[in-house]
Amino acid sequence: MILVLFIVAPLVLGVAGWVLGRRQAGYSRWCALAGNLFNLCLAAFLWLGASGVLSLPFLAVPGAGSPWMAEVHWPWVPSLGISFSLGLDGLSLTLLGLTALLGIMAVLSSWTGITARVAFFHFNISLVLAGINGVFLATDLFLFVFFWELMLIPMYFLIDLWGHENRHKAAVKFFLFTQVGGLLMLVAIIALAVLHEMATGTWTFALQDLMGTVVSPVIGMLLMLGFFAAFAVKLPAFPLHTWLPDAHTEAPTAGSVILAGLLLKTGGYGLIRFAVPLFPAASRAFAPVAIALAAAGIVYGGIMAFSQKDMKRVVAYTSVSHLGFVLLGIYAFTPLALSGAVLQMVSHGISTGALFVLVGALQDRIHTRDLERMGGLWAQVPRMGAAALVLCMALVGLPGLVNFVSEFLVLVGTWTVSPVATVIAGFGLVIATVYALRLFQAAFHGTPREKWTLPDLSPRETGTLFLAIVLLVLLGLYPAFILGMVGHTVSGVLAQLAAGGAA
Amino acid sequence: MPPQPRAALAGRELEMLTWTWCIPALPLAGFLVLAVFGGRFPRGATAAVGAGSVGLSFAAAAAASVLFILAPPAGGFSSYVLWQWINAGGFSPSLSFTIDALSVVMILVVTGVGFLIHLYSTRFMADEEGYSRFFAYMNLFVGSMLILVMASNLLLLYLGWEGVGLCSFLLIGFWYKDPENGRSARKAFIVTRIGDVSLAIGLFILATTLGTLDVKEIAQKATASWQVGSSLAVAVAALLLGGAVGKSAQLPLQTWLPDAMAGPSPVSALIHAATMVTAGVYLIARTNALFSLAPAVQMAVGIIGAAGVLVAGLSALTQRNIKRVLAYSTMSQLGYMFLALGIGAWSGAIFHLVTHAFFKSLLFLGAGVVILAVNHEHDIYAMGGIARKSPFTFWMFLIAAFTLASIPPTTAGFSSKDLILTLAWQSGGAGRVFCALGLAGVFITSVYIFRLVFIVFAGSPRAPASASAHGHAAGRDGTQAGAVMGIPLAILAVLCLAGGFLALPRDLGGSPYILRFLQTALPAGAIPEAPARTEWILQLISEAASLLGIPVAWLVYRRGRSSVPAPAAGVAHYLQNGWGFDWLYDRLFVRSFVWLARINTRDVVDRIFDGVGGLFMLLSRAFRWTQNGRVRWYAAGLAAGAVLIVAAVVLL
Amino acid sequence: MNAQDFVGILPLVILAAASLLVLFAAAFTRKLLASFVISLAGLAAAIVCAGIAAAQAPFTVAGILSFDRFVLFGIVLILGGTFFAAISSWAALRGRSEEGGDYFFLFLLSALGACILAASSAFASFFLGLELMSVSLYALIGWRRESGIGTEAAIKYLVIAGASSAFLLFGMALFYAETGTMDLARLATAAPGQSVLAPVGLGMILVGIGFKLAVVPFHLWTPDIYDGAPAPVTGFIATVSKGAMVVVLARAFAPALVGTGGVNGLVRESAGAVSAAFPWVFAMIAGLSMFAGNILALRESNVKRVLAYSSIAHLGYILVAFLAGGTEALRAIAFYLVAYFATTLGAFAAIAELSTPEADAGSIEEYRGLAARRPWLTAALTAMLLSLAGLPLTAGFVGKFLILRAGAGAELWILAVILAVNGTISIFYYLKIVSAMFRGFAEHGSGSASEGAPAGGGRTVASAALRAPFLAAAALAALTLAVVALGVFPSPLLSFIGSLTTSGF
Amino acid sequence: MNAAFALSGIVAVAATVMMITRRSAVHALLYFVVSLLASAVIMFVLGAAFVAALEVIVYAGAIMVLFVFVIMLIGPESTPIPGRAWIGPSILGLVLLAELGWAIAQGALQGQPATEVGPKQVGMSLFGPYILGAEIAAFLLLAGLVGAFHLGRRRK
Amino acid sequence: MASVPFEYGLLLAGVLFALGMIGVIVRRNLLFILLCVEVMLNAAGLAFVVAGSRWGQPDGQVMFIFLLSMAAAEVAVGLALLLLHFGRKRTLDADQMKEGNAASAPGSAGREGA
Repeated sequence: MILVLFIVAPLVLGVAGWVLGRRQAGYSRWCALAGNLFNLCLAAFLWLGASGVLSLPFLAVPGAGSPWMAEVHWPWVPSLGISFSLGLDGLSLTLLGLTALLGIMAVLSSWTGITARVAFFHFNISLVLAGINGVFLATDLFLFVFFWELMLIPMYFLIDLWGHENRHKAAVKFFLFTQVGGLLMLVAIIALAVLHEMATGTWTFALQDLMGTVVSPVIGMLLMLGFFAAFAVKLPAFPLHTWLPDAHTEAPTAGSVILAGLLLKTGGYGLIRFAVPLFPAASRAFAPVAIALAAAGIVYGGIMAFSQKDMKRVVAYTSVSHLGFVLLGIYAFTPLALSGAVLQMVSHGISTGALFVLVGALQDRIHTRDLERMGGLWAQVPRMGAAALVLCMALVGLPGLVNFVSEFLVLVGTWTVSPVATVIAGFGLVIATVYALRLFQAAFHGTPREKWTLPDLSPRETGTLFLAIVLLVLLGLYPAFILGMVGHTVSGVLAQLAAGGAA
Repeated sequence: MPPQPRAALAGRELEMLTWTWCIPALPLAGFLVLAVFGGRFPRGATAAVGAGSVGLSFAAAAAASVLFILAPPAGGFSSYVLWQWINAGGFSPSLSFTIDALSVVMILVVTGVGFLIHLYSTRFMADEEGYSRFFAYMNLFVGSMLILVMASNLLLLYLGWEGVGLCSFLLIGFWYKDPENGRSARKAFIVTRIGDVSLAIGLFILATTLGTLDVKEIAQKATASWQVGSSLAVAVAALLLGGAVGKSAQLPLQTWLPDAMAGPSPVSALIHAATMVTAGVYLIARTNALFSLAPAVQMAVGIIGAAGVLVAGLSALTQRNIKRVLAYSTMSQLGYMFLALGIGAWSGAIFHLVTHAFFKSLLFLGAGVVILAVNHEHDIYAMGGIARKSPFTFWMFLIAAFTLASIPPTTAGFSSKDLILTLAWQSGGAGRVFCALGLAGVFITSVYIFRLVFIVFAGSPRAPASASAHGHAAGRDGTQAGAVMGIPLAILAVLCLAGGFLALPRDLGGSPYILRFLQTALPAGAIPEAPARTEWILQLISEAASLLGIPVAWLVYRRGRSSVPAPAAGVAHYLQNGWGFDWLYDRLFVRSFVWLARINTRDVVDRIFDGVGGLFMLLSRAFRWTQNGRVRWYAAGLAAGAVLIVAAVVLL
Repeated sequence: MNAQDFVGILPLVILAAASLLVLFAAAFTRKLLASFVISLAGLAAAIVCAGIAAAQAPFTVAGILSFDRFVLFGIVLILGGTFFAAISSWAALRGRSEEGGDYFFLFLLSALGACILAASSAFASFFLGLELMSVSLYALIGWRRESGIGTEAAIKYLVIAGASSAFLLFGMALFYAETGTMDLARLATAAPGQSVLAPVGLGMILVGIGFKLAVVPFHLWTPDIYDGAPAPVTGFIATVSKGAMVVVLARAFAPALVGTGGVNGLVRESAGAVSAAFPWVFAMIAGLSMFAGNILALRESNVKRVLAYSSIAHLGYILVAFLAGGTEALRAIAFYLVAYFATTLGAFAAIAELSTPEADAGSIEEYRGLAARRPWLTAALTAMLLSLAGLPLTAGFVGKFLILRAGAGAELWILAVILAVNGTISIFYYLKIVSAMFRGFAEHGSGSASEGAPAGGGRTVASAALRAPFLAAAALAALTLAVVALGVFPSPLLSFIGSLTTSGF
Repeated sequence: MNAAFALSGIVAVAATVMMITRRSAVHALLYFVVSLLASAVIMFVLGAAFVAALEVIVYAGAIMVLFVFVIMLIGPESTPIPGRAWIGPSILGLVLLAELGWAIAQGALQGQPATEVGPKQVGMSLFGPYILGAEIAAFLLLAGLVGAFHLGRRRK
Repeated sequence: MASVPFEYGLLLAGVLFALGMIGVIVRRNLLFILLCVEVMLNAAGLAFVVAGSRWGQPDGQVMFIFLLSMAAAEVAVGLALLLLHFGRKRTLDADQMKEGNAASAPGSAGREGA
């Protein structure tokens, strides 16, 4: 029951903000902010319960019997076996917290930047966040697809309406890429349900029920690929990444934050929650390919990031590179790597989200993202420079920041599976250093190429970035905070995998 | 590392040393303070925080070491866990510090020399902008370095390892306005990063095969489970060595160090002479167990060291930039340390590390004064006659030079280098070759350092050094180093003179205190058992070599740079450019990578997808003609459809 | 014809009566309102009576009409569609009220024809219903006498319709000559099979059916006619005429065409089909229609033509379910029809709102920046387009889901994947329109017409000035709500459809 | 095989061919009338006297007269049609014809006497089982009428 | 009456039908096109009669009558449209009827969208 609030709160407040905002734009900002704050508190509350600090009667102990700490089951379309089912476990809780956090960052980052149709803007923000929360909670495959596609529309509007120069093309590209995958996944889901119906005679789209479905290797592989297509596009995995630079670059700051911080995570989440557990055997068979793609993506993204002039494009390609670690970690099928992948989702969400906030703040000031027109900005905006420095170090994967922990775990976990991929990925770390240093120095070091006069970070921006940086450091020194929370999910997935592999 | 097994008896010294976390914490705290409020502090406050934090840290370190020496803990070390760092899938490294002989020595060096250099910097940097930024970085460095040397597991060590790398990057690029500095900084970070990745991969193997990264456990488990020369051991050792050569600027990853001189002199003194570059040596000494298991790799260490001694020494001969001379000198001295490690003289290497920290930082600090005195001129051929202008600096520099050339009465360099040579000789086999090369290195060393001394201090001023322009930084009259800068020099000079007594050769009536002390942490075999005769013979040879170097250097100085014969000039030029490693790497890696990036600026994969989209558009256009608005054509479509359907029916 | 029969066909009777009443009324009053009200009332009454008649379904009337719950459902759908199309006709008739009588008369007759077609159980009624629908449409398409496009569209439609009905009739004749029966119920059984004459006849009947459904290769006329006809009439053609044909196809022809039984990957085994060829033919038609419709629409810049192409694709989607067969498929078709009706009618209602009595808002230029001028209308049209694109929160999503489910249930994997791919292609041109409507929406001064004022000139601005009459606005709102509601809570409708027992496949 | 059938069949085909190839609308119309009359004869031969009569009266009579009116109103002369324009369509038509012919030829060509179906029977069934159809046909004609009326309106 | 294999009747109808179809596709004059449509319809009617006579049922003729009425209605509307069209365009050339496409396609520029 309480889970529904995660979805309802942003919706209600989003609508409220839209209505109120038509009179006085400021209201919509506050409403959007309130929605996220509420979710953050809710997540924190549940977190305390899950970690045993509070004893919440409605939170079950995960692992025992049901993998869920809390569930919701409402009939939706019974005739089709579709139900409105939500389930909460450590993984979803972590990502819900992340969503709320980045939601706050997104709203704050566009506090002054967005001046036209403010109400509608924040309505879309709230809507997309609600959709993302739904994705992180849904345990009914139809419901999942429902939310999955629901995220697209407001995000499309965010890019298409408030984006930059080539927003229209980028928006359509983003939509089409995601849609291809989404529809293939829909076909796969339906096929799975049909096979399940043929086997058992009952229509159902519930994850737990479908997990048992026995399918022939070939069919299993095809269906798994259907799922993988959707998630690989979202992640994005190497050959399917090309929508991302455009979308990230053209989206407004808040849009980029949500895209990089959250939407990409839905891909990784989907792989962990659905693709692998539903098709263990096929996933095992497919793992080498996925690992190869991941390694390729890490290096390719790095090289591309180095070659870009547009600051946002650089960051976008770094996402390609870093999400490669997630893919790598997931398909290594070792507890270390999988934990690392989850942690990487969080760390990348925070660091890249913050980086986009920073780039956005910079663009608001000098109205360009062209690195070749910047340089020597440190003298004028030391605070911004310091923040950029820390975030670039996060890109590098500097120990002390959580990014290091996640990448290290992924690589350690992968070593036993594929030393080659590990070494290639390790080489990716060197490339990361190259592009991160270039990004930082090109903007803040050297001599100014143009006469910029720009104010340093405002308190609001400083607060936003400071929050992110503090989190990066704290989690970097005590990642157990998250690793402990997702432990059950990780072991559950691997157990499912082992069982499936045996079957 | 989990202290459970020894928990029972370890209670007391745990009680005693659990506060040592504040040794790294103090500088880090200083960093935080400066990073957050530094901008608003007056310079005095900044200096107080910057230098003070390190001073306190030094005090703490001293106290800790005193306690440690008075009441050595059981097993020669005491570790304690701050908190569990990572816990995933049975892999659970913790944030834990170890105090043992090795780390005691290291923290004393780091905090002690570090404090002196901070003190020096308060004046040296006085008229630089970004004063607080400088001290923030410096504090962060000291903190990271301390974490590095105190870490009880390799993951935490890696944290410090990367941290010092970052600080090195930041401080080399401290004067960020000059893109050249930025380039040097980037180069330093990236090149070392290559080594770091190799180190990281080594850690992966250790973590996956031994299931732990705790140094002590690794030592136990590795020796227990791997036999000598086993492929795993070799692989791990080689990978660790990769990390070490990166940090310590040894072949083949040495190219970054000369460029790193772009940073302020105190930085060069602290990071690129005394502490960070020795981290590689420390790492190998720390993980000596693994290297003992991989003799081949250990031999490689020695070879790299010996080669480094000569390669760097020869390059140092031909440099014109005062700091680059010292940089190459550092590389060659580090070569000695590697050489020592290569023959298993762990303690010897550490001893030379200590003495080197003394004299090399003194050299750099002295060079700093000189550079201020000649108005930020680095070209030695533009200097000269400094001795007359600032005798104090001259004497300090001279002492350091003698120490470097291991000439009495200075003891530090003499005893440590002599120790290494002796051990190399007595280890026999390749050791004798190393010893010979080392002796050659001694000669080269004294040549280049005295060449430097002559060119810089002797003769008459070549460039009009407007001393008054920076007077207040270099002291009232511009000829004497100001007190604040002078005191550290003096202290270091004293250390140079007396440092050798930590382990004076027996035949000179000394006793290897520090070696014995280190043996509680490092394997034995560092104290020469060779008959005294070989020992003093070697001493004679080396002394002869270094003394011979002085007149040679005088000749070189006399003939000046103009009248060098053409072929020699070519060689000189080649040596001056560090044996062309930079040139090679630039062609081999940098340009190819940049080229690869440039050609694909517009993602080729994206083009493919655009192609797919374009294909559909093309189809759309291609079939547009079917919609030509002609009713006859539409009717024809109707008829055709009918024909096809009927045909299908008739045929099927 | 006894009383019971009479109750059964009461809806049709009421419709006919209403049409005549409209004609008479037109003789007395020039007021548009009169005929408007009468036709709406008639349609409403007919709907109610259809509900009543459902009580005694199934039953047959005079041997040539047979009603079951599915047919009556179809009839209600047809009448409802006509109802909304009639409402949105108001804009098209503005300022030419003296012609309203003819208009609504033909409108109702066309609906009557559609009902007869849907309920037909014999060649005769099938053909007559079809023709009644078509002949009324000729004049409706060419309603704007002064518009060249309209007249040309009408002529094209007339010629092609005539030719296609010639094929239809000839096919019927052949079938009759071979089997001696003209009873749709006996299509599958009557064919003796030793001769191919009956299947050939059936094949030629397909031409007529395919023309009405506008599927490849009988689709060529669609864009011109959609473009030329007044928006409400286009909506009528897009929904009612096709819907009626789909109903009769699914109910009467399915057994003969795709038969029943197993599946062989691409198409159903033609167990019981009159000819093994038909399943393949339908598979080809479905696939080609999906691709042709979507690909042709990609570069189209006229909204009405875009909708024409998209309708081709949508009929292709429906055929996938038709090919799958079985009760699931029938339900999928039924739901999809509802969704498609609501969505398409909504879209054309919106277009009608933007149109003037003289001409419709066609070129995409006229929609540029619409959001800033008519936010609510834009919202409605956006919802419709997204539903056509099959995105969630809309009926289209559920419909597509059901069809995929039916297809997968019959293991029509290839067609299912083709459907998915086409679903993606279609997004492109729907989004093109949406993007155009929201162009400049979030830029400063976007409130004024200066932003995104159409290059097409002032007409759209004028039409923007015209405020929709309350009823049309309400209808549009209702349709939008329906589309969203069906997308979020499909359950009630699904369970209702589940209750429709049918003599179909 | 009946001579009248054969003869009128030949006439019908020939007349139709002439009709679709004429340039002058009037000629074409006349040829079409001829073909209609011929087919009327065939219907008579097949024993469908009633529809034969209707063919002559309604088709050849009423409907064709409409065309005559139009031709009188606008007297169109169509442009000559290049020979190659015929190729494609003719092939299409011939293929269709071949298919039909083959399909028809499947049956056994045994000639049984065409049973005469008189007007009475037709009337009985038209106003018996097909009564509803007759009414629909009435609406059909009405629709045509109103449609034509609307299209024929003068714009006020 | 005479005995004619009904196949011949169907064949004849088929020939007429094909001829009409050819005409529709070939002729550019709208009037001719309408006429050819009539030919096709008439052929279909003939086929109905033939079929009816084969089974000795009146249904064939009934269908013919329906067909006749439909043809009448269609011709009426068709000719009205034709007059309207001619009144505007002064030509009956079917290939000139491209306004729909012309209007929606200003060159092909309009179609290059997105």
